[in-house]
Amino acid sequence: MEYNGSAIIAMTGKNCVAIAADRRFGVQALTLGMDFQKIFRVTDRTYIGLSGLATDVTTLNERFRYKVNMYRLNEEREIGTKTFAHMVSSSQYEKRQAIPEFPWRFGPYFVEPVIAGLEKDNTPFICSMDTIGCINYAKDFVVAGTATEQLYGVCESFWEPDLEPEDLFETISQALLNAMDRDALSGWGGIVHVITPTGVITRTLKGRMD
Amino acid sequence: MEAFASTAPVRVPLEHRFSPYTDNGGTTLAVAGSDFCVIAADTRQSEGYNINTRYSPKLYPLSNGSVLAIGGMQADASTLAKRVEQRLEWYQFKHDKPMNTQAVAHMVSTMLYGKRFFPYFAWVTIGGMDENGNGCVFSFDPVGTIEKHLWQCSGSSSKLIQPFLDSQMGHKHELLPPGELTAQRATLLVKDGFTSATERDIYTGDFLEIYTITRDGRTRELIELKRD
Amino acid sequence: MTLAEPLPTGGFSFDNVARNAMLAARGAKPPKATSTGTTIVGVIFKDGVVLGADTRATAGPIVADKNCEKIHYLAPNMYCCGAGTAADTEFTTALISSKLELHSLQTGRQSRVVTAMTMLKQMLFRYQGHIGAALVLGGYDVNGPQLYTIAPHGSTDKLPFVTMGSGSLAAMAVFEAKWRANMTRDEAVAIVNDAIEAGIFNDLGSGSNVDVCVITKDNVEYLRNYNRPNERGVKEQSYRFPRGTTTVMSRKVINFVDVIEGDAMDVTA
Amino acid sequence: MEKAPSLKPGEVNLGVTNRVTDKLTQIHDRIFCCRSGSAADTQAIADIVHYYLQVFTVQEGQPPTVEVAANMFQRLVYDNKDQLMAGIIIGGWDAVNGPSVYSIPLGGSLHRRPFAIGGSGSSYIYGYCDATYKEGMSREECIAFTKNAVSLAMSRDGSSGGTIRLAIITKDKVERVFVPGNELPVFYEG
Amino acid sequence: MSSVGTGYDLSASTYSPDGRIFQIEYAGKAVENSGTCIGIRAKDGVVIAHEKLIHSKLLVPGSNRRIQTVDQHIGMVGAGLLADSRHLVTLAREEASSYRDNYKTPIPAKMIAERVASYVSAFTLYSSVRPFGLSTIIGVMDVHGPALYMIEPSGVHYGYFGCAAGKGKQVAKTEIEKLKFAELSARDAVKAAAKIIHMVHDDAKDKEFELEMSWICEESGRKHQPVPADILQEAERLAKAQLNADEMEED
Amino acid sequence: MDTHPGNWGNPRPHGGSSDLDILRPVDGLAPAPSAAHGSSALPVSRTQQPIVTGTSVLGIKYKDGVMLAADTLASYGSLAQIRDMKRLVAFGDHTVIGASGDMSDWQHIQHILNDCIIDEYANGDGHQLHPAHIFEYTSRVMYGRRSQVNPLWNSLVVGGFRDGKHFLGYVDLLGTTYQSSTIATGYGSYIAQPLLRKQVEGREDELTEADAAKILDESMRVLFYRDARSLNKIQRATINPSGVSITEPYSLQTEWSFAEGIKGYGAIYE
Repeated sequence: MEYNGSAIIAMTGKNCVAIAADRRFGVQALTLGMDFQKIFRVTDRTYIGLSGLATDVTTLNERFRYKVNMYRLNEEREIGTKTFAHMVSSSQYEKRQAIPEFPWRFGPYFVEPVIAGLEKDNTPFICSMDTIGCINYAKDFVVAGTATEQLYGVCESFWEPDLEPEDLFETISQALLNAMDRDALSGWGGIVHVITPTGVITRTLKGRMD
Repeated sequence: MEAFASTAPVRVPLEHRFSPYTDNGGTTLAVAGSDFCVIAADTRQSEGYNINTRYSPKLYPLSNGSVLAIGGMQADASTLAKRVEQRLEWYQFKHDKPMNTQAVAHMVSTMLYGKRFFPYFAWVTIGGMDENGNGCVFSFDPVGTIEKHLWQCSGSSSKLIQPFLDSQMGHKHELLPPGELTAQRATLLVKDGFTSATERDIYTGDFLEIYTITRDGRTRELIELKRD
Repeated sequence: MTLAEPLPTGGFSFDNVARNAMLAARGAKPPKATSTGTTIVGVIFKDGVVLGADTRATAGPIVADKNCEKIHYLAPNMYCCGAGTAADTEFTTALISSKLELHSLQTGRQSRVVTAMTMLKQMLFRYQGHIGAALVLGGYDVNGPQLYTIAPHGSTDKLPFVTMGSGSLAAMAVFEAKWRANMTRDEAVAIVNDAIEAGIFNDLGSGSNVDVCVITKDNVEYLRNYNRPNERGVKEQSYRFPRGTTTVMSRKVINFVDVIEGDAMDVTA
Repeated sequence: MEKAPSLKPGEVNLGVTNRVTDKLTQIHDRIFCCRSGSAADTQAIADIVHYYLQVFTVQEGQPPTVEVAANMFQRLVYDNKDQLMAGIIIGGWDAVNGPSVYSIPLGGSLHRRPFAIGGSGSSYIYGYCDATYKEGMSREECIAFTKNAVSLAMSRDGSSGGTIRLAIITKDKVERVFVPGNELPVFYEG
Repeated sequence: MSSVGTGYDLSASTYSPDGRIFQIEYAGKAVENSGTCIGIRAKDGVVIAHEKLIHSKLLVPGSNRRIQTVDQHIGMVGAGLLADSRHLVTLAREEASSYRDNYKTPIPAKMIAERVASYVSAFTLYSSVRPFGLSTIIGVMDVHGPALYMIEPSGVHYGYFGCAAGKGKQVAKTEIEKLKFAELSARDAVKAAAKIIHMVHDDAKDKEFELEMSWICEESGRKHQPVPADILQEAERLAKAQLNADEMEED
Repeated sequence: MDTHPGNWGNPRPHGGSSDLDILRPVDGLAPAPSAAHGSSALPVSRTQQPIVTGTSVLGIKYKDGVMLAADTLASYGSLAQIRDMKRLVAFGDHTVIGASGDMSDWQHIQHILNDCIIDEYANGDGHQLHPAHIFEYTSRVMYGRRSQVNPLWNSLVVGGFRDGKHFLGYVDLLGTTYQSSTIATGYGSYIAQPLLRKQVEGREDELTEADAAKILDESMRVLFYRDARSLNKIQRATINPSGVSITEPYSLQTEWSFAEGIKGYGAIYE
């Protein structure tokens, strides 16, 4: 987890959700990139943030895209946010451990996913998972990455119910920026997606570059 | 990676049946304003998943008017606090005036470094008024590195509260100009910082003890936090 | 090179094992899984079984979930509290639940609690404790109320009152001090509540609310958040930021296009 | 190694088994000890206490009490517990307390007991001793108790065996009893 | 004094031609100037009493106690130089404590007396030191029961049923000799001691005095402690009454 | 390292490493034994482990004083070796200390404290150490020894009452101290502490001596049920305005009847 570093949050608002991430790509203390994508579009109304080992982030994104596409082809409909979350969870737990003959050989992806989206009826849905797919449903916010503790601290104070999309953007952005500053392994700007029933607003944030 | 391994210190094989250290959890926090200082800590003392007691103060009001806040290992903390108080007493006897806060801070730094090879496991913060009547806060790592701060949080919830203070006291990442930080607002932020940390950090809780230091003296406040 | 590798059919996969072993050897720390420090309990009373759980999930010293559900559905007449590695309790109970459903469909009868217990213990034993699930299983079947604990290694106990998790000792103390045979429903719920509260207030791994589940003949009362002794206090002030506080570098808007559904495809023969 | 039930009433009765060597150590006229653990350690300690008691007797002009001897052992074992493997039983008669038995288990705590057993075989005979011991046993009962206990331990403990040595310590004299390996009390051996 | 001016009295390490060590004898004089100390060994305890002369009215009553505790079961009083007495008590405490450390039992009477005595004696052997100007009375309760010892400046020490030192030594000894030790209880001994101290005190010649008295007996829980105020007052009252009566008789 | 009293006498579960990163370099910098002890790098083993141990001690405050309870067992591993160990001992007329952990160290502590009390007694000014003084002294002894990395392997509960003031404090092998209206050491901190807190917290000024005795008896009974290193022979110490009293060892009524109905561990039916 500490190998690459990341900070990801998802928050609910009034009929909207937001998901935000930092943009750093680094190997331990060395920063290699400032525009690394950690949040991926799953469907119009569902986004997934992947924090953790960068190679797994990329791999899993592809895997989920594949699975979501297969779902669309098989079912002739878009996958729902909650359904997608369960799909991610099962994919993660699948790697929980190896075969019973060698049960001590653990093989998870080193990734903690965060999922945010709107359900069919526009109710906000967010959740996070540990590396082996235990879903944490929350009504307020979920966080992941190396800045987890910092994010918990600020979100716990900043978040309040029924924020409008514009207010939600300010809250999630301030939470992300202030948390990142106290985590050496994440930062270098941020990206925020606010998902509303009518569309998605994506903004990039100015952050400290040190 | 390989380079890391080879530069690692060569360890003498010590038998590790007894470690003289433990972590008793908890969080301390201090804020320096222009004419005040707020210093706070929760009062939970824990060991593993056990709560030893719900009220074991981590704030040590000193005879010179400052307050010492120490988290980490309680035994080291209380020992250090007693030694500091003793030194203050000697100073008072010798010079017939209380030691000022900066001097206390530098003395604490020396005392911590004095045990560099068997450090106190203590996260120390000192809050008080400086010679000009401004609030000042110093914090230390266990081996005596000294830093002067405007706000500082250490202990088990430090990572949770510090960015919150950065935002609300430092107004980081805000385009709009910040207002003046008053003692009232600082106290209020301290309370919210702690109630939020109590939600998410299992080692912080039970009571919040706050000392507010101004030119007029020191007041104490005790607030209930969640006990789970 | 395969363009699209087929999806796995189920069960555990060990693709990453060699890769992770390499990473571990190079000094990468294995990630922390969410665990439920947890106090879970069960008690048999005159007419059934009462299960109880706290609702805190932790990742190290941090509370990952303040109000998680630890009493899992197994079958209409059976519920199961889980402590230990959260994902394991979740997936193990889900797996056994689906097996029980199939079993019940095949036999045409309501499943018995021993059946669930045997399935669980055999699965956990097969994994030699590496599936970190410590369970309290309670239910009502043809043999009346049933209560078991199943430890991660697959051992089971059958007792009138049981506790599990990091708060088990605190909860057990309450049972040892107050338990009586043949309690009424309300007495049983009260003692379960007290036991869970003992865990919540004395064990740092347990916290937040009390969930209770009362299972009697032909009835289940799932009392989610039966007791909420740890409500968050009101914040001193709101931290809503004025709009425009944050510096934005770029902004992009994707507006959803409303797709008007056409006429349904004619699928008549 | 060895075990040594020692009894209190009227006399003290110490027993030890070994193929041939004598692990029942006389520390003073009416004070004996049984040693378990490292032979080197316990012999060194016994020698030191023996010496101390000689000096003590000269200084005080009277024989030491068993208590004093036990306290000397205790201090040596406790102060050097990191270096030692020593479990010691002290028994004897003195004018102040009459017959008394003390036990010093591994950590170096000191306990006055009505009877004490120690050594590797002792865990096999706690049951026997608890069931059989009575307060105020006669001399003959006492000897039988000790002998039986030691014999039972020997028959179950692979590390004990050989012969039994007893010392019967009274106000007037110390009697040593030797029970050869072929004359041990016999119990169920199936 | 025949020794004065002979030159044989300048050092404790020098004998006079007739085999005396004058320094020790001078030390004895220091003792004789002191308020009287007595010790009585009763059948169930030991009582120590001291006639504490009040040399100034400015002194706080009850201060400058001469009877001191060495260990819980040992009391000690020295007739002679108070500073020497304090020094010796410190030594005795160390001895008692070290005995406890070694044997985990309270030091027996004989041993504490012997050790203190040998220390005192060492101060008679060297030219560089001065012998203790002190006769020390030690009262003890040990496993063998009550015991009473007195150590003189020379280091000699004996066990006693009753002993006295200081100004009124002779009179006190004569009085103590009249007691029947085999029947005497600690409470009786308190009364006797009070009477003796009052008797030896010379109202005409001496200043005021305070009666200091302690005991170690069954009643005090085998601990050395001051005789409780009520018992002491009663004893003093009786002593005074009796002495008055005796005087009347004589008149 | 797990020095928690709850795990004394148990096999070490796993060698979990400490999270105290800042303190790590110390190990590397510990004096190398090479020069003094030849080239063999033998482990430094100045520190022992508890051998003959006592289990939990409980203490509570009540209206008129403080009450402590402990059983009389000293265990050698799982062997119930000494069954009449005095683990509650009075120091002076106002203080009782209850000890869990290593019994040889406990005897040592008693000796040290008695020395201290005799010193104080010998001053002869009638002053006796207050419970708080004895507590402070004890905690300095414990902290001093931990600082030599040679701890006295105990958890102690100091209970006292003097001049109308209650005192109940805890100190352990690391020198960790706290005061509270309920204290439980060892296994008792898991089992008994929840019961004590529930019944005592906030009611310190209402509970009578009889209530206190009942609460402690009940907790000791539960401890006897669930602590494998406990014994149903307990003592209670009461410290109130009239001084210290420690009961003779006594046994509690226990309840086992429901066990008769328990059959098997699962699927086996008769």
